[in-house]
Amino acid sequence: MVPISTLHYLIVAAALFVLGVVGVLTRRNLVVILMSIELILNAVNLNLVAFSRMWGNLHGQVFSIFITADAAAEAAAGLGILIAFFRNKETVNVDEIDLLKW
Amino acid sequence: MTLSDENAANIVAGTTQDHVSGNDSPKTYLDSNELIINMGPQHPATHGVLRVILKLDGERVLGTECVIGYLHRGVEKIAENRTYAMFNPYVDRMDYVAAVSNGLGYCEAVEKLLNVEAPARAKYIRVILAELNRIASHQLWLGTHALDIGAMTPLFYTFRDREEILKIFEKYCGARLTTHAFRIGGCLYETYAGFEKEVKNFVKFVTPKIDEYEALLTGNRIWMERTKNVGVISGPDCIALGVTGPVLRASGVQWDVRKAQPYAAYSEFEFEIPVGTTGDTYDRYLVRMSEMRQSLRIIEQAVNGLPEGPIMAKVPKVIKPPVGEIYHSIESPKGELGYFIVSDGTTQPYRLRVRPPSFVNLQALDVMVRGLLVADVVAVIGTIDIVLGEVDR
Amino acid sequence: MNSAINATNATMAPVATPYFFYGLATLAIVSAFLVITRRNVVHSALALIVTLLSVAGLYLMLYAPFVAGVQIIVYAGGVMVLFLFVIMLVNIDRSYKEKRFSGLWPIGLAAASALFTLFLFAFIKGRALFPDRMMLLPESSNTQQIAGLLYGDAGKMGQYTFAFEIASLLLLVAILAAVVMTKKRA
Amino acid sequence: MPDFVTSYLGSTLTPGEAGNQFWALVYVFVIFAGVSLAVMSMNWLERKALAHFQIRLGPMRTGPHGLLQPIADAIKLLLKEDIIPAGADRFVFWVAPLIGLLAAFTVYTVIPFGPSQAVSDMNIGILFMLGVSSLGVLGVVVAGWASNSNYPLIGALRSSAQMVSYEVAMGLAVVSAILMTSLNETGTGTLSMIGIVRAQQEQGVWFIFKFFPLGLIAFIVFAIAMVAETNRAPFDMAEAESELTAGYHTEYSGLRWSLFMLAEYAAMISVSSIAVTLWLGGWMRPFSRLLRGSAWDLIFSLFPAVTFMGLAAVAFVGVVRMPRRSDFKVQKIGLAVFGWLLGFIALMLLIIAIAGRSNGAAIPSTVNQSIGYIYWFLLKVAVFMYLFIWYRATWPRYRFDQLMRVGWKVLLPISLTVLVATAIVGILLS
Repeated sequence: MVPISTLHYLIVAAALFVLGVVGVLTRRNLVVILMSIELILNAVNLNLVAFSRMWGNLHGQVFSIFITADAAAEAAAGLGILIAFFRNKETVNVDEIDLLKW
Repeated sequence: MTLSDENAANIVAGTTQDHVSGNDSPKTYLDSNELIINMGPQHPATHGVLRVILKLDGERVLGTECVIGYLHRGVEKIAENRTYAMFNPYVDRMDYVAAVSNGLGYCEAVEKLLNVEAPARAKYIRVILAELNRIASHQLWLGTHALDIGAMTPLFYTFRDREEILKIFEKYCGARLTTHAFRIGGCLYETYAGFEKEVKNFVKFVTPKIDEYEALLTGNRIWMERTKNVGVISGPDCIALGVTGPVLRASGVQWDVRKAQPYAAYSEFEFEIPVGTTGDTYDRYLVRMSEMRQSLRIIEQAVNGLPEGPIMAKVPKVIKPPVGEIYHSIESPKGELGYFIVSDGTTQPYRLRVRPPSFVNLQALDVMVRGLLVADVVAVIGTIDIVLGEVDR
Repeated sequence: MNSAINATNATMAPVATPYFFYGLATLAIVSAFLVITRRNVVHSALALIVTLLSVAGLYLMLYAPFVAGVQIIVYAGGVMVLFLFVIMLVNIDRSYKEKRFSGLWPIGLAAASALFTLFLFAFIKGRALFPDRMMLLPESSNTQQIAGLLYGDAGKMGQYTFAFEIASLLLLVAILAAVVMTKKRA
Repeated sequence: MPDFVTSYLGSTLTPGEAGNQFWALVYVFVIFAGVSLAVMSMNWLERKALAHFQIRLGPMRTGPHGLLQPIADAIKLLLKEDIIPAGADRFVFWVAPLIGLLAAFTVYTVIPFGPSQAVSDMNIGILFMLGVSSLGVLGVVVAGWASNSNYPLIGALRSSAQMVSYEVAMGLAVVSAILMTSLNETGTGTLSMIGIVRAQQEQGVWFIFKFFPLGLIAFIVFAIAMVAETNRAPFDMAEAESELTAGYHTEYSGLRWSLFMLAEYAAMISVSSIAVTLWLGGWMRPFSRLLRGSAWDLIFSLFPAVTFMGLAAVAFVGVVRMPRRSDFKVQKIGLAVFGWLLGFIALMLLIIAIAGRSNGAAIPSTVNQSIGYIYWFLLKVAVFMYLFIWYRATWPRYRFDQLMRVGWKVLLPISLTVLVATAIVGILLS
């Protein structure tokens, strides 16, 4: 069996990334879109950690920790928007977010 | 199910009592969906078969609607087809936790209608048993109330001590719960040998036990947090809703039928009416605790002064009260228990209406729990101290 | 559990066997697929948790135990609970009956597959950029070294200390944003 | 015997460190069986202890003094009808108890029962423990949601909010203990569970007494937060029976319900293990500095045997006090057998303790030492288990908003202050 190299991880990460992109582009439910964004961020994290392993230093891992913090912040703010939105429109459907102001 | 959820929602939405002050519906946290929850009739904390429809915003109560009648047996209607003496045992089945008080109220009401007075000794025995029953009722209330709030242990302590009271009842009249201890015109049974001693022993036994309950709860931080400022009701609100008993007294209104309109032999004893200040759950707890102590005082005085003499007044074999109507009320452990009897001169009452304290006090639930949390509903139901047998009759 | 054990003793022998990699990678991708296709949002969230945990497993295989731990604590334990909480808070019975995908889904799918092709193209063309070597990272002092980069060593400021502080500010802003937005306007 | 079996026997490493997958598996199975057994006996002990708090006897009929009650319960739960509510999400309903159970049991991988008595010593041990145990909340949330019923949903929302909030205070308390591990020459601390105990060993003080009262306060914060984290009284909002009937597992029955119970008790044991490891010196015996020397070692090594002897004596007293009636014969014999079993274990431990003292003895002294480590660790955990029962018997239940207030406005500031104070004191003293 081929030993696992960085490329393997990159392909997995690319697959996760693309799945996340598909989720963001095609789904209508805001919650799922937020979750797809988490997928994208995770794919990036995986890349960074794989690169960290490749170069033998920890900078990639540090970056992935920053991204994790960023993802947590994004989730908190995103879900806050979601709740505010749901309160006004009684829906979590992005197609119906078509007003700049209400 | 008698009501669909939609119906329930409508009912809940329209239950603002106009005569009750300060009853604005509270602001909601989030505009999340309102939740309609059926608490009961099968629920561990509704003390039987009470069904409370709660309209919730998250956990905050926006409104309540009590659905009662699951235990309705038509006691008042039954009375119209029974002779006065035959109906006597039925009243025990209303507030089965305080059967003696029910019987006392009924017998005195009929006596008033007949214009008969029970002999002094009978009155004293009645007082002793009624006060013992008040303690038993409060003990049961304390145990279940504490259990509702999450303290498991007091329940077992109170049941252990309540057992001693039930033993005295059993020895006196053969029954523990639905005693049917009194008859119209006095008592059927003379006290058994050693009755005075046993009652005195009980007083000695239970005084430290009440301290024990208090040691577990009164100073307990969690208990105080759970009960202080929970289910607050003001004195005027209580009066407007007709709430009586410890609930009324905890709101600062000094009203006790035993003092206000003395019946039986209560005018001969010294006791105080414990009164609360804030009208919250904690005050009601304290009021009931000191009521138990006052009851012990009364019992002690009554046993020491138990007069000799007959226990039954002269009552005709067939009870046929004169035409007329009478209202007589006593202070049952739950509050003012009244009997309104209309006699048409026959052996059966034309109409008998019971004013059950639990039923009236239950009305205050909505006022008390608006804006509180689900957990408080349980605490407040416990603190009103209802017995569904009496609510539904 | 097994992968954890294996990763721990990786300093002794590289037991990060391909089987584990393929297993975890398949799990991650399959559940990621489920995330974006399930109609029920709770199912999506559960699938996402599986993805996150298998990615954490991959981190362990990459000698990054601290990142894996952070992944489990922050993502699986924190963010996902938040997601589930919100899903339950906003009652979304209505979305069952609605279409799952927006009307533009073919375009989205095409764009995404183009992106994936681009990735693969880049990987194959730029093969030289990604050497096959895998450095052995000191696993047993991973946390300490990350701490050195973040906080600095022996009185010296770390390389990322400032960025780290900024990140905390970001989190603070996010908290405030969440509170402001979810609070009801009076 | 195969090499991979014998090679590990004299090792002072955990199977994980030694890379020995066979022994790792053995440890996993031993721990799984041990935790299951502990949960069953906890079931019995809780009912008995609670009963005696409440002037009752507790289970008395199933076996002598109800000793077989857990087994009877288990059989009952296994045979009960498995009900899935009509509107429930079947898959999620099925998977929810497994999530909780898996999270509760996975944590045991890193719990150090002794310096080498752990499945693995991960570099991120405590982080792993906190992370994985926090996954348990997912099971709770999802169970409440999948039941498609209002009470479980409220229970699930309550407990998710509660567990997430208390994790913060808990984590900060843990960090202040980890900070104490860095007070050595190199200035670097550790997250490894074994490393934390080693640090206490090197510094010669349990962290509960370190920087008095800072360690103690952090410990108390943790001890409160862990009760909330495991959803036990007085913080048992999620399953508050008087309000929400049974909270998130209202709709569960039979085997699935018992999995929730198993997870709850396993989680109780695991959080107690964290507390013991972080603040109470893990496997170390008390006064390991103060009372040293071979004489003290001998005395302390006799403790396990003495404990079992005491238990055996209690059993025999029970035998003597049984009514002298023929229908109690089976119970009497059963209890006597149980007593003899305990006595036999005590004898074995005694033999090991005495015979294992010299290095050349038939039983290697490492066995004796290992028994000591495991004994002290489990004894400390048992104290916490008793506390859990005691709390339940004594206190009423907090209300949800009060619970959140305690978590955010009391415990969190305290633990933050302790953390900062620990850091300052640590810098000043080093």
